[in-house]
Amino acid sequence: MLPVNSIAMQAHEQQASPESVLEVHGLTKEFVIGRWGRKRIVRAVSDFSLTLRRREVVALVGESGSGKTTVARVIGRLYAPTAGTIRINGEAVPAKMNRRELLAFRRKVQMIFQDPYASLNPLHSVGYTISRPLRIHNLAQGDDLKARVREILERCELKPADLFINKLPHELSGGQRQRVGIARALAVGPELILADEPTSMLDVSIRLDIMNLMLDLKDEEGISYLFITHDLAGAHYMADRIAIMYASYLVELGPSDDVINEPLHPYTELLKSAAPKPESGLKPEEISTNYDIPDLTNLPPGCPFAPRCPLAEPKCKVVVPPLLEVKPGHYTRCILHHNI
Amino acid sequence: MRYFVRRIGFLLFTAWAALTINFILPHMMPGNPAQVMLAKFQGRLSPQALSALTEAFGLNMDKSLFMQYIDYWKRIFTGDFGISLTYYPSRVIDVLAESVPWTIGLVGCATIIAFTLGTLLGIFSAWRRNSALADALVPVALFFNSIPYFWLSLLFLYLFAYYLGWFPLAGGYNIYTMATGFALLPSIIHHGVLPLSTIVITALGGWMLTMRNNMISVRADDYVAFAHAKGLPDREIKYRYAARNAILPSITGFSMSLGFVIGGSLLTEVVFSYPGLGYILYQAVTSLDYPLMQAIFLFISLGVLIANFFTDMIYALLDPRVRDGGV
Amino acid sequence: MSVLLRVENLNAGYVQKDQRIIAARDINLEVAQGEFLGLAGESGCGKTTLAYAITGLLERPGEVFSGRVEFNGEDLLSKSPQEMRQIRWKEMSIVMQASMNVLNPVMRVRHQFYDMMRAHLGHNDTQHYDSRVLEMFRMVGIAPEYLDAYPHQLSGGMKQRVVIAMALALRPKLVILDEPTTALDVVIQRSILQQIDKLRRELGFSIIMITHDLSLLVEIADSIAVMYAGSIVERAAAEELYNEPLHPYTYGLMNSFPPLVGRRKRMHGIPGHPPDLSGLGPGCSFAPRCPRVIKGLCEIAAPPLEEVTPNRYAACQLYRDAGSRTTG
Amino acid sequence: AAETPKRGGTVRIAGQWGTITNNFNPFLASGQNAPGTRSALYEPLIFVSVLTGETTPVLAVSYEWKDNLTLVVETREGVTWSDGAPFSAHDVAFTFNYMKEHPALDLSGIWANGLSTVTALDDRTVEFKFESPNTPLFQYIAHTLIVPKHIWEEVDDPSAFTNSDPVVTGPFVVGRFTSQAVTYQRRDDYWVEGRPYVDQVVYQATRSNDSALLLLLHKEIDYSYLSIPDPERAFVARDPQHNHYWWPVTNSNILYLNMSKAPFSDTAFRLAMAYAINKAPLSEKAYYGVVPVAHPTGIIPGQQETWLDPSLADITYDYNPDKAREILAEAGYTWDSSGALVEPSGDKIPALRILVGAGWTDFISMAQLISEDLKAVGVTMVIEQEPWNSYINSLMGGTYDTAICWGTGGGPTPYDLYYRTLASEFAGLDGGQADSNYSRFSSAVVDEALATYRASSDEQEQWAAIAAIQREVLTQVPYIPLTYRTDFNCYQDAVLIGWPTEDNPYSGGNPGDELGARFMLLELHQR
Amino acid sequence: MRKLSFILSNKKAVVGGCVLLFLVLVAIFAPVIAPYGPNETRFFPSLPPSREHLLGTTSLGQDIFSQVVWGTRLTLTVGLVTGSICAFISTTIGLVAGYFGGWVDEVLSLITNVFLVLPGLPLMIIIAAYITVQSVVPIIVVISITGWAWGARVLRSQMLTLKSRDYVKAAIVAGEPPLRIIFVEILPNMLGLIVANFFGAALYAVLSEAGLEFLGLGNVNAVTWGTILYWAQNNQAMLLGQAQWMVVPGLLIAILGMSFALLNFAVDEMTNPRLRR
Ligand SMILES: Nc1ncnc2c1ncn2[C@@H]1O[C@H](COP(=O)(O)OP(=O)(O)OP(=O)(O)O)[C@@H](O)[C@H]1O
Ligand SMILES: Nc1ncnc2c1ncn2[C@@H]1O[C@H](COP(=O)(O)OP(=O)(O)OP(=O)(O)O)[C@@H](O)[C@H]1O
Ligand SMILES: [Mg+2]
Ligand SMILES: [Mg+2]
Repeated sequence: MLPVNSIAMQAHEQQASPESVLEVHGLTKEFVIGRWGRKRIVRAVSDFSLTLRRREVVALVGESGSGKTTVARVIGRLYAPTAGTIRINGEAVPAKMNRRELLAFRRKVQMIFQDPYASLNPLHSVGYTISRPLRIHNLAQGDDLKARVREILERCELKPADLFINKLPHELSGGQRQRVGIARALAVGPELILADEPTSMLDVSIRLDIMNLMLDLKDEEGISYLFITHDLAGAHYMADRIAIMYASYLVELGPSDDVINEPLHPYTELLKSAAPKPESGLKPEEISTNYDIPDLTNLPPGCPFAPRCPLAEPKCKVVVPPLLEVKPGHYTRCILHHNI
Repeated sequence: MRYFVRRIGFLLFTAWAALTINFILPHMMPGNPAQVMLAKFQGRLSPQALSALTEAFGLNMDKSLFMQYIDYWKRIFTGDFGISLTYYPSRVIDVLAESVPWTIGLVGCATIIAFTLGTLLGIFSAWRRNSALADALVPVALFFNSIPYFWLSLLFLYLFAYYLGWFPLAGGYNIYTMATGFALLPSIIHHGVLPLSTIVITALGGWMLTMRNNMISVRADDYVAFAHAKGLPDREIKYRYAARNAILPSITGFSMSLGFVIGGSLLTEVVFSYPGLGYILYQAVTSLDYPLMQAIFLFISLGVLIANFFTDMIYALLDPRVRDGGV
Repeated sequence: MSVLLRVENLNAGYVQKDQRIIAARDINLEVAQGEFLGLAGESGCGKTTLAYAITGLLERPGEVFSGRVEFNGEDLLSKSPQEMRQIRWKEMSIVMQASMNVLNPVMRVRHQFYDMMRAHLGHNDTQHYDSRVLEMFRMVGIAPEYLDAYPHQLSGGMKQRVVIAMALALRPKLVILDEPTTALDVVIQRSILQQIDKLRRELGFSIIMITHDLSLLVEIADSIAVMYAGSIVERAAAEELYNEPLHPYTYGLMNSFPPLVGRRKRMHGIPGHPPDLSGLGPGCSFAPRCPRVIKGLCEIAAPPLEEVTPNRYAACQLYRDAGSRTTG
Repeated sequence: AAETPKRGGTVRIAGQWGTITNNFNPFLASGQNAPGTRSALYEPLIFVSVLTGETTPVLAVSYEWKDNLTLVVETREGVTWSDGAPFSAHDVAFTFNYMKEHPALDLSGIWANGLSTVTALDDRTVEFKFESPNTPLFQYIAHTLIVPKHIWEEVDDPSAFTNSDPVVTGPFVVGRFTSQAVTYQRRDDYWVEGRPYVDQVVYQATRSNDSALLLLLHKEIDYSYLSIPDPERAFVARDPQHNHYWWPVTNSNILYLNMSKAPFSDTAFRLAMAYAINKAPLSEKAYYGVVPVAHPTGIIPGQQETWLDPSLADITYDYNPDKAREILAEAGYTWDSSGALVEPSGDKIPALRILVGAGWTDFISMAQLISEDLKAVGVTMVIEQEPWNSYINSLMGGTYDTAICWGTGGGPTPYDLYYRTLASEFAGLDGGQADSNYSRFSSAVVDEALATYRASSDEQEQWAAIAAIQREVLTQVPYIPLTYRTDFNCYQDAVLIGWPTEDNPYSGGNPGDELGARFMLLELHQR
Repeated sequence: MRKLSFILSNKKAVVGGCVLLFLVLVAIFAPVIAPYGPNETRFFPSLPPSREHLLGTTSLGQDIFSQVVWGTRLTLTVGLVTGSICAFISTTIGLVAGYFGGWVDEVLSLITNVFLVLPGLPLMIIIAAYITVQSVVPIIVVISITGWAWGARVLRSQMLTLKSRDYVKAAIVAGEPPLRIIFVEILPNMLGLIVANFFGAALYAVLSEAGLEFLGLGNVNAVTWGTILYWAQNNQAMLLGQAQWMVVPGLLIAILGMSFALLNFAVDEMTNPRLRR
């Protein structure tokens, strides 16, 4: 097995899939918190690299605060990256964009937000919300605009569209709101949608509806998703590949079934054992209960998971291991697996 | 500790800004104090006195504004604010020393009483929400809060002091008594009741409403519901849990409002001929008494700032989150 | 096992502008000593309302309209607030939904414990308190030094544990956990539940745990009640419910959780969305979403919760014999 | 009346002093030292009444102009300072020379106006020698408060000296001081036999006129120098038996016209204005009729008998808007279609401002009435209120159009008024500050008459000079006197009697802490 | 429609609104309502209330009722204009500081805090003393200078909350330009607060104006309730049995202030769901 570092990996992947929609490489994002004199740096994302193919869904799973949202927001250009490059359709996204470039970028990359109650402006009607992107990007005018809005709403199962077009968010149920959120993202015909926990605030019975809608759109419109969730089962349901994050690092990446069935990283293992899975027997396995939330302003040297890892060895605490391909298409950031 | 340092930083900056404004403002005023003084005598002084006054006031030296600014700072640091022109040749410090204690006493007591009473009423009206009495308190408080200070003072003066004769008409204590020190206290209280009560009445409502709103918000907070669930007695929840948290925003408001209260009390003082800063400021302004004006404004600003600083410290004492630099 | 809590025909809800919103409707429930009962249902179906009605915490505009709550052989609803206050926490405690925020932010954890103990133990022996608190801390796995911390100095999981420690400190007979873990990470969530369950076995109290995560309940609860739109629609032992859900809603709910392991296959949740409690019709409230709705029947009459097979209850026309259907 | 007055009691006086400073330095302007300094403590040589022109010797027994350049004053015998030291002419000479040494003390400008030396010829005689004749300066010399040489010669910086333990010749010494009230105790060894009658005087500081009035109404004080808009109703009517006021006229309220500006530079315009203003309502509305309409010359009633030139008696400027229009029309003014006045040059006269002090209710009332009156001749007036400092600044700087203000000078003869308000030396003619001639009026006739008056101590000569000025005032109209201006003595005699009144104006109408008030303190006694 | 019924269901808003509306109408129709001009001095001075002079006459012979009616105009103008100016400054500063953050925020917040701490009335007195007074404009300026800071602080923190809302993020992702985000997405959601702030500032303005006029530092010539009070006080209205001259304008100030305060409070209640019952 070849030990490749992340740069090599990216080169490798790029060759393997010329159809990549998104290539992220070495992405790092730091926040400065505090004011005057007591500034600290939070490294929310460290050396994150990932390639997304057309019509592919990659799920990003990790514990709270591990940096998932930040990844999506940096890619979606809500935050400027501290380091690293992002390519869309093979073209590098410049660090500074003028309005035209930015609009072009936004046409390709859209987002769906976690909280359907907060992501719609309470004062704007559904019709307004959907029509804005169309107008901004000059995709439709006048009657055409109305027709397009209707079409998009119906596409998202908000039927009859005329009923919904004038509604305000507070008149909609949670599931309907999230559909409006999806419709808004869909309006400009994007190639990539960054979905940040789009189902976690929804009622259980409705979650599947939304996931199914997203899957349908993927197939029909040729959209790729970066699907962020903390629900491993949901990730398994949605995604072709799963990426696991821990304390700002991508620690495992591989095809869904591989990651679920044969997890490589001890953290993935832990996640799996903690997730409810009645289908594999009603008595859950015991998990270790000692844990500490990693402090992103002050990570210990070495593998960030080492303090919690049952398998940790002294060498784990020396350097952060690289993300290496251990099996075909299955990467992990764990030294224990890097040794042959 | 960090919090402390930051507050100090803010204190210093604000003090600098206040002091600089304080320096600049009088210099933008037209006229010359000697002229003003002369004119005040309405012909009883000879016009030649102008040069005597100019000399006496030390106005005849030409200095650049910047140099004056530097001097001004020197004076602040040495605590020497120079000589007052209206009370020439008294030192500004002495003039202030006579009046400042009165204002501090009046405003301090009034604010503390208004704050305590208002806060208690606020707690009551929030806790007993939907009862007729508690709800009726709201419009009443709003009304009192909208009354002009000085107008209420006048009404009280005429009603309680002049027509009913329950309280003295003017001054801070009985000038004919030979008592000094603590023996003077009853007289001071007797003279203070009216000015104090007008300030209390007009300020009370604000505190009550703030506290009421905070209290209502806090009541819906989970820890209050949890305290109920824990089976704590109602009183304990009301004070130790709800009020304890609800008072925090009031405290911020408290420090911010001191400026208002002092401002308002100036008018009250004038109406009751109370020996505080109010009239002195008015007089200093109208007679272009720069040194006095500057010192008063400086004093009020610093007073407010320091009070601010202390309330901030109290806030930090009461709210551990602030102390740890969160929020 | 003896019955600890018995809820009979309980109706509770909220009064809004002279209109009653019944958020818990005709609830019948029994919890045995030492039992772990799971209460599952979607957001807004009345789970919290029910829990509050049982513990006497429902405040204006909330109200218990009718019914009976019998705890340890005593009728709770006829008790004065004073008496309820004594029973609450000492006999039954509740970990509230937003337990991340239930600690008073300006008070040290220690004093929050003291307050609670002083209110119930009637003395002020802090030494005695301390030994009890430290014991609880040990049980939930928190280092004793956190006793003097302020809530904001604790992580979310730790706060949750502190609250649980508080709920158990007076050795109550019943602990109600209202979605104790929703805001938490799966790993933390699991470890907390694990600990609670261990304590239950050690101390022998009963648990009612409220959640919308049916798959989690199935794994840890003894028995499960499923609520929909204010009513309990099904009640059974956890295993039976998992293996053979009776009510179409339960069935749909089971199918809304994709399995973690095994093959990926397209699943379908429950189409439509839960009804608004203020505008419920006379019929079965699940009827509009039900794939097995009996036209002309389900919309007209709401079926009561009935024993279908021994110890299995369901409220569904499908499981009623023809006779009772027409009379119902 | 033959009864001997009762002894004992307290005179209680209140005034708007704000805070009383612990300062009994008599060289300072009043208000800067504690009230009472100028009446209860220190004494002048001679008191000259503005109302009557009469002189009353105090520390002097007599005075004499040797020629118009030498004044000899004989001082009183048997006067002792409150520390027991005897008073002598040397104290007097010291006081004046001390002022020469410290120009900041010379508030009446004695040394700047012709005085050259002051010497004590012996223990009882002081000689004042002048470089240039200036007899009107007598008033200022007479009113200079005399300080003890043996105390003050040690004082290096007298203007900063607070003199907190004053050694005085006056009837009282300082008893108790606080910033709110100062009490003076009667001196047993005072040089006037049997006086004062009262044991003490208390000066109480208030912070508004209102407070003083209320105190007076409650009889908590006996006297206040108090300007009340309607003294009859607000004060006397509350207790007609005891509440009294004596408001003697000492000055005039004058409408100054800024003659350095058009249209006021035009005599016809000024003349027309004088006719266009109806003065009777000013007195009625601004002063409730308490203060009468002023004489067009500005000379106050007490001096009219002596000084008015009968040949000018027919120039009265009685209200006559038609006459005003006539004068204007004659001078070439026209009116446009809207009735607004247009200058002979064809320019419309813009809205003219009347400057008053902000919040001076009497002036504002007058200004409002004047602006109503002037509408009738097509002139729009707007009232401009400025606070004290900028009001004075505008007056002196000549940036105003018209302004209501008092006569800037006052004294026992009209000379003082005319000198201050009309002498070109105070008109700021070089474009600078007009110290007191706010109209910026300049007339060779006036200047010459003033000089004549100054150089003379002959009454005939002086009368002729004043008459010449009167003629100029009446024909040139450099200002328009509106109403008189009074002093405001208010008192209640429930406890104390012996107050100065219209019939017995012994105090010269002075406020309670001015030189004349000394007589009042000596006269007052319990009922 | 919904909003309107909501407002109508709030008793405080209804009372406050009605009072304000009434006073606005009085101000607008002052020439019709007032029997005489405010500065007409042709009546007998110091008359007690009668049918011809509902509130009597001043010592200058002006009809007090007419003055009060006319005074409504300027008083309201001062209140509303100052309220608007304050609301405008607070909104601008609060929005800019909150939205752009960083050093812009640091600087603006610092200035805001300084203005909060500086004692308002003394500052006003000093400023007012050197502005030569011709109209009520200086008064408005002076009050505005000292009155905006509180609102700016509140609005800034509101901005911070709203800025982090997902719908703002969504608007950015949709490609909305910043100004449109501030004004179309965020501002309307703050409207309640801005309105409350406006009423709060208006109350402050009315009271401050009265205070300054009372000291004679305003334009005593303009007819406002504050100047009527001033004149009443200066003419010893209370002593001369003319209490109505003093009481009525003061009461009206309090009532106008209360209508502002009620509206402020009501809007607060409406925008803060927790304060609703
Ligand atoms: N704007 C910001 N400023 C400062 N720190 C931030 C900011 N956004 C995120 N962080 C920090 O970065 C870390 C990662 O946050 P992020 O929101 O990306 O995590 P997440 O994986 O999405 O968590 P969750 O599951 O709770 O949504 C956290 O420690 C967070 O406190
Ligand atoms: N104070 C209230 N006034 C009126 N209706 C209320 C009130 N509180 C709750 N409700 C309504 O009662 C119903 C039940 O609420 P409840 O909180 O019991 O639901 P829940 O099952 O606990 O939901 P969740 O899973 O979101 O916690 C909901 O429809 C809610 O809208
Ligand atoms: Mg996130
Ligand atoms: Mg709930």
